[in-house]
Amino acid sequence: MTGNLSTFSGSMQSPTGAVMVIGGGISGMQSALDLANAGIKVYLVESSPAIGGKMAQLDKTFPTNDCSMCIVSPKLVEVGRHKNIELFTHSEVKELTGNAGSFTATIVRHARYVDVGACTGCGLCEFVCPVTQLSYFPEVPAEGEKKSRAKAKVKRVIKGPGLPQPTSAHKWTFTVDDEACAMCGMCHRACLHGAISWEKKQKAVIDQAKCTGCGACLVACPEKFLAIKVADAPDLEKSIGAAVYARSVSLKKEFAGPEAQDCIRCGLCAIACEKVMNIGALKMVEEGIEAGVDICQVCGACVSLCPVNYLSIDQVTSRTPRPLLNRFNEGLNGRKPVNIHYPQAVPRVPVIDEKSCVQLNSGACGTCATICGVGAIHYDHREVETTVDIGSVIFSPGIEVFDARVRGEFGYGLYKNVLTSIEFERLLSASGPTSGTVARPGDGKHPQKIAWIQCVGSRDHSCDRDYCSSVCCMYATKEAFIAREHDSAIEPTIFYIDMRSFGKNFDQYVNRAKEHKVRYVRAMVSRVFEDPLTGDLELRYVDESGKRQREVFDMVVLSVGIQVSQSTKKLARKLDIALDRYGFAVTDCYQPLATSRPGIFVSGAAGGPKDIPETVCEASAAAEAASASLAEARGSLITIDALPPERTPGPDDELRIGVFICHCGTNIASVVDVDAVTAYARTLPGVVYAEHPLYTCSQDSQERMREIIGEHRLNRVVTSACSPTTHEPLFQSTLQQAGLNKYFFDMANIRDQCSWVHPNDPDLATEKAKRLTRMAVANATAGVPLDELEFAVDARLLIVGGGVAGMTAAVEAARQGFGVYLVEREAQLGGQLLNLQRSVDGRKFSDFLQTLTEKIAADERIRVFTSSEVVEQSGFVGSFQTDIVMPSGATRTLKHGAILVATGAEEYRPEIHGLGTLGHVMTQTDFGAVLENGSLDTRHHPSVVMLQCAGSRDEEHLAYCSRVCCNHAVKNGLRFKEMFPKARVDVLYRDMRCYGLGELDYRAARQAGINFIRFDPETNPVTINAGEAGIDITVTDPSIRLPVRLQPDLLVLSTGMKSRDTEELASMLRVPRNKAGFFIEAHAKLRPVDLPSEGLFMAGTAHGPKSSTETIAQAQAAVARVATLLSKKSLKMSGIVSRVDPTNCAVCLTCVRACPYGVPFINDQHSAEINPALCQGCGICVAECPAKTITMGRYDDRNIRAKIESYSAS
Amino acid sequence: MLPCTGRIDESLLLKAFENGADGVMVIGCLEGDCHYISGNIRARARVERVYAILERIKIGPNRIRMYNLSAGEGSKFAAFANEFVNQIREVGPSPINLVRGATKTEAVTAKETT
Amino acid sequence: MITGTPKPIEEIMEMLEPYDNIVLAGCHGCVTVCRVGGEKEVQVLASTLRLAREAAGRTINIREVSLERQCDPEYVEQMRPYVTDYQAVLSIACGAGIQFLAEKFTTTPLLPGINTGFLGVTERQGEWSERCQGCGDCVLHLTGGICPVTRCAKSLFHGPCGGSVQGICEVDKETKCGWQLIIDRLVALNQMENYGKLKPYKGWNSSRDGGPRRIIREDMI
Amino acid sequence: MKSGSNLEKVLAAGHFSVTAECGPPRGADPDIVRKKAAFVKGNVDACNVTDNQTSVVRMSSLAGCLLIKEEGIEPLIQMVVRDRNRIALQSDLLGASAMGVRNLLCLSGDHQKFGDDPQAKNVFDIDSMQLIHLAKTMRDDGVFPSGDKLQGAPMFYIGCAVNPFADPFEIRVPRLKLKMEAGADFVQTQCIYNMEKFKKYMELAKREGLPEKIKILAGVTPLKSAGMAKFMRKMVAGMDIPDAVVNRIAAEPKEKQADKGIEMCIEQIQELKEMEGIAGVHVMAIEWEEKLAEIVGGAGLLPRPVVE
Repeated sequence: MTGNLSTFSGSMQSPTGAVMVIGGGISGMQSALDLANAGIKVYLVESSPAIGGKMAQLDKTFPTNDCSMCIVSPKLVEVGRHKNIELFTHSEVKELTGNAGSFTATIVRHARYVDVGACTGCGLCEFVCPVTQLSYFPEVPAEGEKKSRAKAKVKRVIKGPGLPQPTSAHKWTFTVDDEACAMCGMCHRACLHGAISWEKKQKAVIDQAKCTGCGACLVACPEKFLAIKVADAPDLEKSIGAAVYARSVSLKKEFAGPEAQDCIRCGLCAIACEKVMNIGALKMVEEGIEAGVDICQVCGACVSLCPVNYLSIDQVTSRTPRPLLNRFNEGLNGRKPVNIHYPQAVPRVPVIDEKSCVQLNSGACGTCATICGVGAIHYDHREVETTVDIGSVIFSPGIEVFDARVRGEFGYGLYKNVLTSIEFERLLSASGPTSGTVARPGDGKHPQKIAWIQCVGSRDHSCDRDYCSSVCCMYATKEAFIAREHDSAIEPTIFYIDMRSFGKNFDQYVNRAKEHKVRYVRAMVSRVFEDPLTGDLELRYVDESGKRQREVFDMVVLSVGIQVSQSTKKLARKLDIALDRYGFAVTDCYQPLATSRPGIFVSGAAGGPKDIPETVCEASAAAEAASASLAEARGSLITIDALPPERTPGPDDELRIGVFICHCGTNIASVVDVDAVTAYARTLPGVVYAEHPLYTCSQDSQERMREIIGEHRLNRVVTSACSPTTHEPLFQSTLQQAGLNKYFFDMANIRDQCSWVHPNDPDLATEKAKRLTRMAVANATAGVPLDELEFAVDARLLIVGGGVAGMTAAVEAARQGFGVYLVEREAQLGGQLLNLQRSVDGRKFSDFLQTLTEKIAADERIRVFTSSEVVEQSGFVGSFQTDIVMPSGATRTLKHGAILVATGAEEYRPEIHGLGTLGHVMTQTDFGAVLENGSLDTRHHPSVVMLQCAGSRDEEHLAYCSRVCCNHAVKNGLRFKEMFPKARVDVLYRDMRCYGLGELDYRAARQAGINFIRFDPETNPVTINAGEAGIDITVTDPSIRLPVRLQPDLLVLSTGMKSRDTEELASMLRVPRNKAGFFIEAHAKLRPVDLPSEGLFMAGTAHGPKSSTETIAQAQAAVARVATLLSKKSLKMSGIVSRVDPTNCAVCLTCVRACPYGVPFINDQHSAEINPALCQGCGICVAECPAKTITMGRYDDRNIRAKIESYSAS
Repeated sequence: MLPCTGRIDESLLLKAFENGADGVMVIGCLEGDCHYISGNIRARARVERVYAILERIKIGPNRIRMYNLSAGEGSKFAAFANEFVNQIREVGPSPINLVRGATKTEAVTAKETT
Repeated sequence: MITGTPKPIEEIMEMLEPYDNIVLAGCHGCVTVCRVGGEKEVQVLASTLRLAREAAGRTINIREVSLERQCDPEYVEQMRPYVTDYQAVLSIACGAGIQFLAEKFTTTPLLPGINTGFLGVTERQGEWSERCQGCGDCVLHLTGGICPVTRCAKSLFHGPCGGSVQGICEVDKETKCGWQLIIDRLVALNQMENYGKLKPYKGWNSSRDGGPRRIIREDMI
Repeated sequence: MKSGSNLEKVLAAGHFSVTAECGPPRGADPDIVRKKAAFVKGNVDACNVTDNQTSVVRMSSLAGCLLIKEEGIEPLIQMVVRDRNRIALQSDLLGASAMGVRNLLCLSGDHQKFGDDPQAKNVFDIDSMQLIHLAKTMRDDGVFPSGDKLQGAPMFYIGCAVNPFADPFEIRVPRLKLKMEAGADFVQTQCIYNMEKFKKYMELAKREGLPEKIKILAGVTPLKSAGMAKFMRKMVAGMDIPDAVVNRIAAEPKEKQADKGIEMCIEQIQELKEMEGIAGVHVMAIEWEEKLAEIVGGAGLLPRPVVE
């Protein structure tokens, strides 16, 4: 797989400075952000209606238990708002032509029927849409033949508990239009209250006194006359559908209770069926409602509109209802045809589902279009094709979960209380269908005993899923863990084969889970049986002692593996990239991101199973790989909008505040009296202008806001609308465009924190909105302009450590066009790889190192310092200075903009079992060398025993799992077996952690006759006597449950990886390391190669044990992150930083001691000083300062006081 | 809204009470999960100091409380808010307000962005 | 630095009983550093007092000020223009500062808001400990740089007494035996011969037993 | 003869001396002292009278001394530097000597925190070491420390106390040496239970040649019960009671423990008697004076010798 080597030489004419990223999951988003932030234009193509992917569906994430949505949503927002990322959601790539550097892609935007530009995501359409089912639409009439409405033949009267009680609440007024009345008397017959007087040849007259406003007359009056006129119906001007919805809502407020109630004769069902859905299957009769069950199209409107839950769907039809299920919630709850993918979706724009939308299929209804305040709904949308020119493609469509129905013995799909793990995630999620309560889908009961069955669709040859899905062991542990957090009564049990917690801090996580009463049973479950009465589930399995067991659980969660979807495979064919038999993109272990087609790179699970951090890491790496050859075109296609000069307000300028109170469609306005709030705002001191836009955030409103700021010479702006986290940046940029400092702004959240949480108390909500607005105005009044410090960036990178990570990073950074200083402690580059022999696919590492070394030597942008060490480091992101000592003993100061720590790790060599003293006891690395140099006696076939975890997962040695040993042992074992087919190899292991596609080699090894014997330090320890005489090993083989004695010629120890001595470096760089001495990343999930301090990154085994391939990927990832900094001429710092006023500084050191980032220091003017470039803006020092002489941006005492004092009306 | 509860200090919390608050709830990240490493721990200490002060000057007790939440735990936030408001209803309006003749029970909320 | 601890609020309230209009004066010196008398504490105490007063059904007007130092006449004078507009001054500076104010503003009652502690050092943020009693006759050169007068609960010159157990003083578990410290240090410096000598009776006249002390340095005047 | 006290004589004559102690009452009733004196009489060469022991206020030790003197017991006045400055100390020394008290024990005194007036101000104008020196200069040079001449020098057999078990162990002997040099004629030790450690202490003392220069009276205290042993071990600063000792008395049934305590005390005294460098014992039968005769007798130390 060397297809991409050509592009690595970077020989091509004027590439296109743009990249198409396929897939909007965490992988695609990360790639897109890294590219866009490094000056590359991005087209992000996502097939679903919104970006976010699988991660958005997860509840919490291992091993930190971070809330998944909380950590991903900032990324969603950033991608959504990024000027240089063009989003194509609900879209697909149709075609890709051209070659690396200059492709042309055709992207199809499927019809969404909602204008993404205009829609403000208020979600009103979803509320008013009455449809809840997939209708049985009538055949579209053939050409010419006019369609006629079916007449009901089969009728059923739906009776309630008692006789209908007519209501005249929120009554519409019905009158007869004399002009139109044809005197047919249908209305007279329809009226159940004798309110309509009619004689033959007489026009009907409605006695308003008797009329209850049920609208039976309206329904009855034939279409050709339409003589009944309606008045006093709110929203009727919009549409009859809107009016019906409006009345239904007001009636619901008044009548709805938890229980179904008797019909109140509001008549909305019949009116909706007749006038909105144009079906006419419902009619009001004495005892209740008469349903034409044969003509009912089962749209569900009557049911969803009924204010008293009198109707249920199966009563009104003879057909089987087909409820619309929420895909995002894994079908655990319902949805409407018009549907916003999920609450935090980006773009927060609904899609109208062609299959179920009534308007699109029968032409009826169309209510949503009439209710939309910005006219964003267009039923005439058709799919649109766009072609884009790009230099590279990143293929990250992600994966789907295995279809558990294939493993019939577990009863998924048959037994209600058997769920998949992803379904369980939704159950746990606070924003999920049960809003976080763990309940059985079968009966809503709270389950106590829950079983997780591992490897469903993983490590399973029978269903062609031989690979390991890598994530299930951990997510099952997490789900069990969190389930108990939600409900401590839950007793989780996890049935597993090997516990593959191979990642950083994974083992501790599993141990913590055990402490939290999560039970682990090493057993394969053979079958699940349901008790049809209780819905409980009996599991059958064989325990470790070999006994058959039966155990009953309330709920079973299948830890389904991950797989490549058919559509992804199709797409791959279109893109002409090679996939393996399972559909994972084929890559090269030295170029883990490169696919078979030059210019196309893969990232995330599409290249093989992996968890979030690995995916994020690969995503950055792919961004790097995809952009390296485009470096010369960097910045050619991106847009930077120029801002007008800022107006500098004089000290005694009068206060001129503008206030914008947002309706947010009806989100706010339906509860809060925005007129009142606006009027109130006008009375507030300093307010010279106030208005209430329908949508403050809509394009036109923002344009208007800009004008108003100029017109009214506003010097402060306040908006009372939605969440600042999502919308503040938008409003602030509008201020800047109007030449106003962006900190002359404050925002009150009167939606999420007001109208949404107090829907039933409009008056108090309005008062609260006034208060929030008042406080925001006060805060804006106290506001001062803050300047955002800007400083130049030195476009050079310092790499500490010249192993494979450092070398790869050096080459890639140079390709990206940055200068590189590569500092290596040893005399020779290569690091740990110098001691290793061959890659997984059998190529010699020495060759690979040589190519790298040559590239480094050949590139004048890279300066290498061997036998040199870092001794001093200062400065901050963008401009660091680092002193190194060179072999000559002289120190040299290097200036650079970023630092990459790639100090690596080394093989652990404990003095156990005679290692180091006995010739026939060696480590896997030694063994690799022995296999290479042919020093083995080939005459007889030597027998080998490999001991796994010989030093890892052992408090006395390395407490953690070294991740690579299992694969290393399998690799050496296989190679050994090739050389000596008759030789015996036994591997003594605790858990074989051949994650991902490594499982395939594990399988091959077993087939090759390598014997795997599981031991356990506590319950089944290995006894080893190794001496000059020979090696004598005894252990019990659990598979045969008999003790075995082994006397091999060689004992090979998998000793694991230990961190290098980086204590000094770490303290110099002020970056943390964990107990084991590995560096701690800025965020375990989303910033895997960033160090906590700005401008510092890491790659390779300095971060934790990993394979050479993973190391290469991480090195590329780090370079991508570096590029986001070094590609910029200058960096802007937030204006919200702490500043010390030296006049009152007591030099007491309190701030110096309090700052979690060690930023404040005492300067030579004998005052504390805080470098704004380093300040993180938390404000801890401001609060601690005993002299109150530290201030901070817009969160100063002055501001907070202003808010507190304005809390209660003066 | 503050960048971090680490920003709030005793003088500001007391200001709220001077300003007629019957109760103050401070809501920070989960402990050990602070976006700024240790801000919420410091905030807790300050809240405890103010709690002690209020108790001694016969305004407290139980009028100030620190809660910890992770972002997106909206329902939990609501639960906390209700719990706290009920707690304040129990202890009744602040003596300050009784003196000033005010009676409405409300809680000023210092909330942290996460 | 001079350390101190806040007075119990009840005690301060009692002092303030007669007054409704006071100045609350902080100091930017030692008491800011040891966090009992700086600007922030002025604000916290002022709020606390206003609240306490209102809760008790009375209001109090407090002017919040922080002087650079309350132990220097020039800074103290800064208060003169307005001090007479108030019934009393509550100072949260050290006892020296408070007395100095009292001397300067003869007609205004001065009230202490903190209890002045000792001449001490910062062990860590929020922890201070005593090092010197200002006895006026330093012997640190003989005692390994550790003061027997301050660090020994009995100010012994030939310690330790029988109450020293594993380096802990009999007075309380938290206090190290000063003499154990001295001896450890003398051993480390190998100056034990100093220990073996009988020391002359201490002249306490140079400490406050000689009456209030004064330092006059002609060369500095 | 420095003081001509009986204790000095007995020791000078090379007898194995015995001293005991009796604490004055917390009140003004002299009969309490007299009652205790009755138990002590005839069983000792001198009897310590404590000075507001453990900072608990009691009848002054000088008054106590006079009371037992009336009963025909040779008093040994204890004097602590906690409560009196050098002026008061000097005048009390003169007074005591004038009233015929010839034995003096110079102490620092427990910190007042342990007593019934923990808020009292302590004095510690001079320390015990300096008090020894003060008494010596007055006795031998006949001058006040101020240098003025005394109208009649006080006559004292000057003693000091040591706790061989307090920390740091290595300075215990040097410190005794220092007290000797300051002017101490004899020393009474803290009560001993850990004989091993005490032997070590004596070894060091002998290496310094101290037994020749200062009379060492080993302190013993009979244990009333295992409970008392545990209490003292826990509560009394610098009290070192080996498990062996505790176990031994604890092995007895409750009612027999007192007898066992006495038995053990006697054994101990006999062992001390045989120990080189030990000039006598100081028996502190705390609130158990009635057993004194039984103990001293049991140890074969009765009758007490009379030296002219």
